[in-house]
Amino acid sequence: MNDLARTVEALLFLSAEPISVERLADAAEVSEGEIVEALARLREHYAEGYRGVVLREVAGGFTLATDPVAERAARRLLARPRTPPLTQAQAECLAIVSYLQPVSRPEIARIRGVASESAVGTLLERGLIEESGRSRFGATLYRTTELFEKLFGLSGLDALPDPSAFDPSPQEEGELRERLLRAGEQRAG
Amino acid sequence: MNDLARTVEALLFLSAEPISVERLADAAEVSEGEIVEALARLREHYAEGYRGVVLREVAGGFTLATDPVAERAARRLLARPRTPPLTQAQAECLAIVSYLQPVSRPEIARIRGVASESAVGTLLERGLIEESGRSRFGATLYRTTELFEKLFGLSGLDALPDPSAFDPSPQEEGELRERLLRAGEQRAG
Amino acid sequence: MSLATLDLDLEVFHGPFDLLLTLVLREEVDLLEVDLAEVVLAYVEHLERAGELDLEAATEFLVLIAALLELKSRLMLPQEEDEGLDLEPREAAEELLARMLEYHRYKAAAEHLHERLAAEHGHRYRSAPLPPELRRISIEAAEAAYDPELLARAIGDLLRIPPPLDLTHVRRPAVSVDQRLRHLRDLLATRNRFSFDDAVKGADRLTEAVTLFALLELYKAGEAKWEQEVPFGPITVVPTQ
Repeated sequence: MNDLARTVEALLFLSAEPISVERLADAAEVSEGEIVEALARLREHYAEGYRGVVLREVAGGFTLATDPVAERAARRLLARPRTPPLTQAQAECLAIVSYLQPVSRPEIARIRGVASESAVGTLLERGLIEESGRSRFGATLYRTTELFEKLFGLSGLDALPDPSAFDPSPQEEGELRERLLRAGEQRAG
Repeated sequence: MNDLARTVEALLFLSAEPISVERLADAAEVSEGEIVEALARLREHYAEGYRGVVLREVAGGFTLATDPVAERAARRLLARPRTPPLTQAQAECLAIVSYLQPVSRPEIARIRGVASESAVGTLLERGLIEESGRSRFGATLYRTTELFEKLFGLSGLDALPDPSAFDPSPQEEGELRERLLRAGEQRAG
Repeated sequence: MSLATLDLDLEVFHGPFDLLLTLVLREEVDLLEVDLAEVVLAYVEHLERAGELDLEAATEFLVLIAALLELKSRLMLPQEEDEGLDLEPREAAEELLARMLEYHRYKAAAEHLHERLAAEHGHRYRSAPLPPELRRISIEAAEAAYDPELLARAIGDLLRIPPPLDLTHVRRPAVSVDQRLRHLRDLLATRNRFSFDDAVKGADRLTEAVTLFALLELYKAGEAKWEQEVPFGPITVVPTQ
C-alpha cells in the first residue's frame, strides 16, 4: 500500500459518514484520478470475505463498515450499553440538550461558559445524544436519543423532572433557555 | 486472517473505547488465549508503516487508530486538530494528578506553589481528568481518565515511568543540598 | 514569554534571571546582596512590556522567587535569634530542598507528558456512533442506569448566577490619618514630649496603626521625631526644633 492509499484508508476509518472522491482528493491534496487509483488498491486489501471490515461504495461516496461475520459478537459486546458515571461536564451538557433540544454546540458552550467539545463528543459516542439537523447559522443541532430515555428510565421527554425544585432563583423572569444563557454569560463575566 | 481475527477486527472498529482481552473473549465466545492469538494475527496485518490504520494497546485494552502518515489530510478533512497542546501549567497539573491520584487541588497548589484553578478546570473540561470523591477535609479529589491514557498512548497508568526517574541524580541533589547548607551557614560567619 | 528572556540590571548582577539563579545556587553571587524586590519589579515591567500575563511563566517565576525569598529571609536573620525559630538552618535548607526537588520532579514529569503527547501526534481514534442496526440492539438491551434527577440538578447549577462580591462587612476605617495627625499635633502643642503609648491609650489596633502612620507623616514633614532606647521599648515623641 502506498502512502496515498494509507491516507485514504485512515480518512475512511475516521469518518462516520461516506466520503466522496472529491472530498478525499481535497483532503489529501491530490487529483480525483489519484484517489480512484488509491481506492482500487484499498479494495484489494478489503476484499469481502477476508477482513472484518469491508470497503463499501454507497450513495455519497466510500465508507468502511463491519462484515456480517462479526454481527453475533458485536451484539454480545454491545448487549449491555456501558454506563460509567457521568462527569459534571457530561451531566451539564446532557441536561442542556435534554431540556432545550434541539440545541447547538455554541449554545451549550455559552450556557456552560466553557467549550464543551470533549463532553459532547463522549455523549455522542455513547449514543445519549445525536445530531438533529442544522441551525439557521449552520451549527449542528443536537437532541437526545431513545437510548437516553431508556438509560434514564424516562417514558418520554415530558417525563423529565421539573428543574424548578433545584432552581436557585425561582423569582427570575423568563424562559428556561433565556435564563440559562443569561446565567452563563454572567458566569463567563 | 481467520474468522476470529476478522471478528476481533470488526469489534475494535466498532467500539469507541479500547476493549480488554476479557471483553473480546466474552463477546466472541472464545477463550482469552484465542483472543491473544487473534490479536497477534491482526498485529501482523496492522504492522506500523504499512497501513493507514494501526493496532494499539492503550487504556487497558486494544483499539485501532490512524497512522501519522494521514495526519495532514485528516486535519483537512475533519477541520480540527487532534488535540490542542497542553500549556506548561496544565502539563504540570496533569503530571501531579497522574502520579498522585486521587489528589486534591490544594495539594496540587502546594506542590506547584501557585493556585491551579484554571489549569485544573481546563483539564476537566478536556476530559483528561475527572472528579473522584472527596478528601476527608472535603476537597474534591481528581484522577486521570481513560481518554488521558488514550491520547497519551499509555497502555495503563503503570506504563508511566517511575516518577523518581525525573529526580536529579543523587550527585546533583547532593550538590544542591551542599549549596543550600553552605548558604545557610555562611550568614553566621 | 519565558523566564530565560527576563533580563536583569541589578547592582550586583547584570544578565538573565536563569543565570542569576544558577549563580546564587553556585554561590558566585551572594544572595544577601541581591535586591529581590528589584527582581520582582523587573519581572513586572517585563510582563507589562509583553502586554499579557503568561500564567505558566508567571508560575515558574513565583515558585523560584518564593524559594529565593525564603532562603534570603533565613540568611538575614541574626544568629542569636536562631533559638527562636521553628526550624534550624539545616532543617530550613532541607525543607527548601525537599520542596524544590518535589516541584522539580513534577516539572520534569510534565515535560515527559509534553513529549508523549507530541509523539502521539497523528494517532487519531475513531469516534462514530454505532451503525443503525446495532444501535437498535443496545436500545433493546438498555436498562435504566441513571437518575433523571441529576439532569434537573445540573440545570439548577447552571441557573446559578454568582453573587456580586459582598463588601458590606468591610467597614470604612473609623479613623482617618487627618484625625490622628490633628491628635498628635495637639499633644505636641500641649505637652511638648509624650509617649506613643499615651497617644494611643485605649485605642483599637486600627487606630494604633493609623496613629503610627500619622507619626511617620509628621516626621516626613519635619514636625516631630522620636526616640526609642531599646527594641520594643517605649517610644517617646518630641518636636523637631
